Amino acid sequence: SAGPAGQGGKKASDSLTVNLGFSGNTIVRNFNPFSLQASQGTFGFQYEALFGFNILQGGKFVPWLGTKYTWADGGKKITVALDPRANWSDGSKLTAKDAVYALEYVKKQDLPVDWKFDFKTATAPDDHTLEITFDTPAYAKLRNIGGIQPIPEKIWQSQDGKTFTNPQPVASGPYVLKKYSAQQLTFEARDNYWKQKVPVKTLKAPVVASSSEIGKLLSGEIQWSGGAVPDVQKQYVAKDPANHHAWYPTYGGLFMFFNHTKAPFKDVHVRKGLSLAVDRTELADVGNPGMFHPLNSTGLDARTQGKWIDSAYRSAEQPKAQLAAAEAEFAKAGYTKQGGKLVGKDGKQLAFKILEVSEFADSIQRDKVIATQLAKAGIDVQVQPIASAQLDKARQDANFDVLVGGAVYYNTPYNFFKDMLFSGNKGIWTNYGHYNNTKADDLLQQMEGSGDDAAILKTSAELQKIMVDDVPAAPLITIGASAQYNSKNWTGWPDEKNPYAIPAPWAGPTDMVNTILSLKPVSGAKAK
Amino acid sequence: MSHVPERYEDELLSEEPLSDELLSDELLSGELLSVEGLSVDYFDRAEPVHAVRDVRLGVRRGETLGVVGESGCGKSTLVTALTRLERPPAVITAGSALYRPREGEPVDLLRADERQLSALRWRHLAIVFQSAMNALNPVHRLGAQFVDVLRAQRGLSKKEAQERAGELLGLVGIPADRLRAYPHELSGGMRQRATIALALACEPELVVMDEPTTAVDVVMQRQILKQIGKLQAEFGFSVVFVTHDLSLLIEIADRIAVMYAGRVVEVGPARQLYENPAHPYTAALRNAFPPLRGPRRPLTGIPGSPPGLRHPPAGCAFHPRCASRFAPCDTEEPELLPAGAGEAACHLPTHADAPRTEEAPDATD
Amino acid sequence: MSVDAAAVAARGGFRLPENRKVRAGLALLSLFVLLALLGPFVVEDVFGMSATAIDTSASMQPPSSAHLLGTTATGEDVLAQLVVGSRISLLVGLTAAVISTTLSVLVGVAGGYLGGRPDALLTVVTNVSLVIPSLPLLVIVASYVKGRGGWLTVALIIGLTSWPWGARGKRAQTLSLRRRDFVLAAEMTGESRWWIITRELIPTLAPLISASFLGAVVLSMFADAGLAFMGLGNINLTSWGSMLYWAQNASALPRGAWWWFVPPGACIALVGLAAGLVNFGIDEIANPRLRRANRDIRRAAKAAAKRAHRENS
Amino acid sequence: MTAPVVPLGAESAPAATRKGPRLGRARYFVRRLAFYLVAAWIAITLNFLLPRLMPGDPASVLIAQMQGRTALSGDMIASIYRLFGNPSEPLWDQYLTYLGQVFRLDFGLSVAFYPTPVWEVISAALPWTIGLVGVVAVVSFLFGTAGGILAGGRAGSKLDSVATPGAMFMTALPTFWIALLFVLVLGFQLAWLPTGGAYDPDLEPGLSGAFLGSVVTHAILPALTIAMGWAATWYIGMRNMMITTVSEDYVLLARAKGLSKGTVLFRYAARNAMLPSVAGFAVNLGNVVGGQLLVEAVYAYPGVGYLLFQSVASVDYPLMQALFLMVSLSVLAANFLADSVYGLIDPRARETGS
Amino acid sequence: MPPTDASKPVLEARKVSKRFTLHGPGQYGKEVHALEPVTLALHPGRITALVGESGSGKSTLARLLALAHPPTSGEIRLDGERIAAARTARGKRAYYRQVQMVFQDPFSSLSPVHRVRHILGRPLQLHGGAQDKAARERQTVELLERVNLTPADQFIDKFPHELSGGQRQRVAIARALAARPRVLLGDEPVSMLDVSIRLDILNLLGSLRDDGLAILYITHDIAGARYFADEIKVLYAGQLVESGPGEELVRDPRHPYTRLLVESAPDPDRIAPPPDPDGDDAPPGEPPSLVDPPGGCRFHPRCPLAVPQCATTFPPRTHLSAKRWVHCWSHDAGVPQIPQADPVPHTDCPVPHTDRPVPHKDKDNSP
Ligand SMILES: Nc1ncnc2c1ncn2[C@@H]1O[C@H](COP(=O)(O)OP(=O)(O)OP(=O)(O)O)[C@@H](O)[C@H]1O
Ligand SMILES: Nc1ncnc2c1ncn2[C@@H]1O[C@H](COP(=O)(O)OP(=O)(O)OP(=O)(O)O)[C@@H](O)[C@H]1O
Ligand SMILES: [Mg+2]
Ligand SMILES: [Mg+2]
Repeated sequence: SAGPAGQGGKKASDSLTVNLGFSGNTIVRNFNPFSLQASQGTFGFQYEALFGFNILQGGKFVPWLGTKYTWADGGKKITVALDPRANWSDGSKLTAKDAVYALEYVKKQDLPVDWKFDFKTATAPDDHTLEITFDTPAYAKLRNIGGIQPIPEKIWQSQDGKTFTNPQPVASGPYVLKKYSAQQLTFEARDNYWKQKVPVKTLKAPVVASSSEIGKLLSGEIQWSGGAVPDVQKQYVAKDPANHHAWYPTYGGLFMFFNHTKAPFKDVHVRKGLSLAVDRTELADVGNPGMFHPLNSTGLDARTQGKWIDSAYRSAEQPKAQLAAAEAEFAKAGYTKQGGKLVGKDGKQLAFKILEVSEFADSIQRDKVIATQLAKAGIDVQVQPIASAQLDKARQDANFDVLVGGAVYYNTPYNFFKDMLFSGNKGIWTNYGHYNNTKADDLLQQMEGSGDDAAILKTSAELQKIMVDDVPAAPLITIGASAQYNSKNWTGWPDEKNPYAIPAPWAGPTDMVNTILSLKPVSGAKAK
Repeated sequence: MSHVPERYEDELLSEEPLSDELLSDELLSGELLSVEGLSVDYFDRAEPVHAVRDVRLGVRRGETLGVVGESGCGKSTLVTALTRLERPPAVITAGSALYRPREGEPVDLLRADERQLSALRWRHLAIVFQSAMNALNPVHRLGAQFVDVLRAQRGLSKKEAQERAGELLGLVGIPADRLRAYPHELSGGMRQRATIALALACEPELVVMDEPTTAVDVVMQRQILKQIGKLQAEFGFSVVFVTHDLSLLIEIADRIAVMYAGRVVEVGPARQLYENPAHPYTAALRNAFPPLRGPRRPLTGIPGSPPGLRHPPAGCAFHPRCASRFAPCDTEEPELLPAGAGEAACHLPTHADAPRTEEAPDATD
Repeated sequence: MSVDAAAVAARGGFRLPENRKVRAGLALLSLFVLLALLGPFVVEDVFGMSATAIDTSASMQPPSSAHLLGTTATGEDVLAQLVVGSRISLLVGLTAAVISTTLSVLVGVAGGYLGGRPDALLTVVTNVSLVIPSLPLLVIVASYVKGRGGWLTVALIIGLTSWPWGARGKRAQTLSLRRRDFVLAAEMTGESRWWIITRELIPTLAPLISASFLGAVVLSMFADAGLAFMGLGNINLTSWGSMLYWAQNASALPRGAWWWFVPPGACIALVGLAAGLVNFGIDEIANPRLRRANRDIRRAAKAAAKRAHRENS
Repeated sequence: MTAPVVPLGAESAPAATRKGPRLGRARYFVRRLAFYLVAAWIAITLNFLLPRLMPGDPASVLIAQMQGRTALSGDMIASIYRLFGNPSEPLWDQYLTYLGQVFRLDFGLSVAFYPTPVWEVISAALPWTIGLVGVVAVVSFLFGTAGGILAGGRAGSKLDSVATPGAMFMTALPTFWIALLFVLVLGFQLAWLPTGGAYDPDLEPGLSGAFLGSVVTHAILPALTIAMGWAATWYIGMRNMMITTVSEDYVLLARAKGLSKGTVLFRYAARNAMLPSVAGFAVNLGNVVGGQLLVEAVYAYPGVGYLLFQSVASVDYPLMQALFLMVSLSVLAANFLADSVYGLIDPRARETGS
Repeated sequence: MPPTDASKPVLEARKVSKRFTLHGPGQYGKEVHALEPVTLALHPGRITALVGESGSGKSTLARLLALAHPPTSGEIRLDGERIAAARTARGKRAYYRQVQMVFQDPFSSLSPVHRVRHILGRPLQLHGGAQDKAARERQTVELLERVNLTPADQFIDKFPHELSGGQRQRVAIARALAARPRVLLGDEPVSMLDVSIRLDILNLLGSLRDDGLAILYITHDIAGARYFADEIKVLYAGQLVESGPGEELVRDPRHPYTRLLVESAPDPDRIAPPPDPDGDDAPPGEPPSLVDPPGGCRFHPRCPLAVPQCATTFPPRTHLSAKRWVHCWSHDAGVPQIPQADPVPHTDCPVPHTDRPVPHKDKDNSP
């Protein structure tokens, strides 16, 4: 059934259809929050986290199961107060014990959860207090702590966290699974949800093939989506500006990562030259014109992360390619332009490959644009798509030339810089280039122990200088959390004026649930 | 099914009745089938093949008429046109073939419509093809191929048809239990005899046989011919027997028509044709068969080869190969005129300035 | 369908067949070959267009005088891509077809001619390769080697997986030729086996080999386009298949950008049509019953039939 | 001395060969069976060798990939090595353990649909493919063949002169491109038919009319796409065979017998002309299982072909391997069936010794 | 060329037999007993005709002689020397320099893709030592003239399909002659040709015989064999049953099968219908299956003279005269092997084939 009728006829305003972006064309019934293959809809709608930060508002604390946290012992102890209203979908109370249980469970079974962290002890002095202690200051782990997803012991004690598929979860979120089919998940709002009344009674999450996403958005068949709709302004928003919205708030930046273990990328002049040869404005306009913009040279986004940028770099941007400057840098590295080709001392043209995940056609497209831009500087760049697993391996083994990838922002710049520069992160998220700089390591160490913004800003300024002078990775453009939504039946979506959450249906649990809980039915819609 | 390829058929459905004078005239001759001016062309390219040209022929009741000629001279085209089984690019461009059944009205086969034809088919007019392997449907049992025609044409029940089929096979010396066999399970000779039995299924008045024995051995051929003769004596049907083996025809046929390049060049009683051929081609053909008995003597074939029929030679088509050709042969087409007990299309007997040799040089004996 | 090789060969050695379908097909194919050979120069050097020049200000534009076939999502000129892409597509098609035809001729003709044990072995190899489904094999192998090597790899994979049908057909043809006395006659002339295979059998099979070669070109182009469409080709190259891939990934379909994916598909289809025409033509040469007289002749026949009808009445 | 009279019946069958044919047939059958077993073994072995011969060490890629997603137990790692090659073990040992695993149909867990076992993933997709492509195969065969019979039986007729060039054109088009055009025109521009999935996900799968209706409407476009090409192929083959057959002597004889047009066309001509098509059809059924890879992918139809597409996209080697094996074995089975059944339609193939 | 000694055979088959193994469904592994041990000698300047019905093994014998199949048993001798199955290309060439074959179907025996020049040029190059182009050209023209394809330059550049059947067969003969062989094996060389052309070709072969060639002439047509050959051998279901000078054999067939053959042949001079071999209308049966052939004399199931012995033992050779023999028990029943007097004077070959006086013979030895 094509068309808006798919929303369910007269009870239209009770339900909402969301494209959660299931990978593959079938939904695997796996709601194990400890499995990275867990089906979409496991987090947020069902399992909830302790708290979050709204990076759109400079990392503002977003309370959830946890209402507030306090550090003690110079960052070696944290106490989280839990919301006394919190309960499980079977009606029983959610207590601090459940959070402790989740921590221990993950530790004991060594489950690959992204919020996993090292701690000394985790205790529940009372039902609504969680205490975690550490050997070293753990300010930087706040995000992981906020990510803890409590689980009810009575269900999980008998399960193997690695293999349990948890077909009918008992969780604390606003929805319970009403119906599973390989083509669609149907969630029903809990009437005993602890936090508030849930406005959207029925939440449908069908499988939407990417080729039909735009069609279904336009027909209103899906009202909330987070796919990569090309040229979304023209293709979606412009078709019905009153109701169709697309907002891609910045949550990170796109970088060109160089392999620091390999010539010629060891040479800072080569890195700088490459960075100078990229036309970021053009890059930002590939695919989705108007949605992204060039990054600040520090790697941070001046608009959303502005308060963390050192005043010296506030306006350090390089939107257009500066081929002459690039040529000068390359010359310092011994490359000269000969007949349109950038030729090294060995007489060979500077040539390399950009590895890219083969499934990501739009990324490949973007890389190809970079390749074309670099070709203007006389460099022969080929884009080579490989399987994501192979890419992981190539990164780990430093077996590549150049990669293009994203790095994300958190509540403070600490995580961002640590991800990018910490030598201990070689090859993994996101020090892909195996960057190794003791000074950066020291600075990061220093920052990890600091609890206040001023101290963080000071250290961060020095890290920013490293970014600008040493170009460990070349900052390109912002990346945004793509979200399309329809305000015909539901309003109250986050937007630039009210950025209370990242609206992408694939964003973090607090963002996603915050969005759905903030929606209000449009009064006229019912009559339709 | 129709004398024009099916694709042209729609335009030709209107039928006009036969003219009376033609009827009465022909009725007198007592012929079962009278063919007049029959021409057939193959329209496969811009220049059609004139496979049969202006053929006149009569088949008498109960006789065996042999049709002989070299390969490609139009024998098969003639008989398929007569039986209205010509295949697509073939078009009957002129002529009539008046068929006079023992009972009922005479019919011009060449203008009969589908309904008239299917009334005649197999009950009056049956045919035997050269290769029995190809003439029997390979995926049906032998019996089924008798039964369908017996049911369609004689209205027999299935059981009756089976019985009748058994009897028919018996006529040609095949046990009735072979009805359940598939064609490929029979030997070549048996298949050929089976198709003859099949032709007799509805006791037709005319059986056309297009080289029915070329695919079998002499021994088997002899046996089949004998059986045909016997059945003919018993049922009294007429046979048109097509072959290129003149020596065989002389033995079995009552009269023989010799074809060359799409035309009948001589017709006459078999013996006369053998002993006293009127046309040089007939004579040459006869001499091309080494005799089985008698003294051995040098024989020659006919020099050259038969002409293509897209552009047959002007005048007498045989003239380029004829040893006794003279002035008019390459320009005037001779007509089929009485010669002895038969007819011949040759200028020799009719032209005053023909070279008066005793006989054509090759035709010595 | 069995086509009698000698019957085809007998129609006059290597001369261009008179069959209209064959001629039309060959003409169309030559046109594409010409396009692939010269097109890129003309487009790039004469008209100064580029298949890769990005112009984000002119993305997804419908055909206009500036871009005769419109632009892609990154503002590349579709016409330029189409012309430049023809080279890779044909190259892959031709190379793969050369590989598979060579293999199939070698295996099929050698097996059919030599008979006995070599034939039994080759037949088993062929039949086994035949029953192992080639498309999934192709896809899987391509996915293993994805991104490694350029068009040659793709051509190689396609060529190596697509020979068995051809080999089977050629073996059957050779067997039927083998029964013809001219092969025996050649042996009795004292020719070597190699000579007989290369100078007697293969030339006799030549019309069929070339028809099956054209078929292989088309199938390889289909396969190449399919692989590229699945993202298993080399994405740095512009080919008709990769154009379809990009178009599909940029949602050209729902965005109604027909100018992006209709032309490459139509080109593939035209090449397919050309090869189809040649094949049907060859069928008709081998089996004249399939041939349909042209309209003039049909009319003449109709007129003659009518005349005969009237005259008699 | 009286000469032994040859009874007529002696012609009917060489009595001494009664035992012979059956034995010969059995041997023939055994040979065919042996061939298919060999082919199956080769397919299985190929499946074993492919990942081991391919560059990029799939096993370690797979392990890396799995480790990124879940904690791998030792068992699972061992199983991956068994299926995809463990460089530290001798090939022969690997082969034996691999064979063992194949015979237990144990292909491990799918990566893309972790932690679902591969066979479960495949069996979810199988019914869709068999349903869609199977029905299309049968329907297009029937239509194509019937059209071919009619057109070939009356070469030059209106049907022939319109349908034949059309069919020739159809066979020249790449199927997935037709799929794209259909999606564009019928799916997006006219919005007549759904263009993705197998049914409306809002509906409860079951035997309800609404659900079945939705299954049908979702199947129309993919079915049409596949059917057009296939029907055209059958049509051309059948037409050409028909034209050839119609001028066979036995068809001419059937006409001479004065049988009705229908009898001549169907009982005599078509029945014989169909033999190659029928043989081809059975072989073609094997391809049903492979699905129409790209067509299913364009329509996101959840069948085996799309599954293969997805497994390729997400580098799900276990799934790929199992799919390849399954498709290979079904093609083999279909071929074997075709070989064995062919005798039913062509009496010449069930030769009794002659 | 080795000296031609008319009395010594050039090519001999000694007790050669052939069985084919079948492979199709339903007959897998069975054998066709195509040829039982057969002995046959070809003499220079002499035409030997081999007559028999279809499937009797005539072609098989010719192909054995041409080394196209290895014999199941027995041997082939060329000039008295045993030919070990010539496997090597050199061995084959040496053999085919002496022995050449002309095939039944001129449409299939000429390669459709080569011109006459090539078809004749190759054997000239391989066997005739005509290495340079000019010599080849000259010899090709000579060959064409020898087979009466004149003017030669009209034919030399034609493709086979541009020639008529008779012309093609002449080219085929010319090709066989190119190697200057001493033996010509003709497997029904004229049966596919129109009657009007047949005689020309046969006369051409006859003139080659006069040049000293040994010719094997395989045919169905006993009248043609009588006309053309010096001696006739009759093959039935793989067994040679009778042999003798053509004229005599036709006039006075001694084997019941030969008689059947002669009586079945069309003969316009026959006054009365041929006597029915069975006396009644029963058909005289059909050739036996060679997969499962009858024991003894294979003709016995159809033979009007059959005795029980016939079904068990193949009769030995009974020499009726120096040139005539027959395998039939009816001639072996204790009667002297050779009749006291042979009224037919046997001139040795080459026999002038014109107007040879053949004394009429009324004596009938048949029982
Ligand atoms: N379908 C056709 N298209 C064009 N010409 C044809 C066709 N069929 C036959 N002919 C030509 O028509 C002429 C007569 O053919 P037909 O088959 O009647 O000869 P025939 O005397 O029966 O020969 P044969 O003894 O070989 O059977 C021949 O020259 C032949 O080439
Ligand atoms: N290659 C073969 N494989 C199996 N059987 C064969 C083969 N060649 C010949 N035969 C069989 O051997 C027997 C004799 O065949 P052959 O060709 O020698 O007969 P022929 O006398 O030449 O017959 P015809 O007159 O039909 O040419 C036949 O039964 C034939 O089927
Ligand atoms: Mg004929
Ligand atoms: Mg033979």
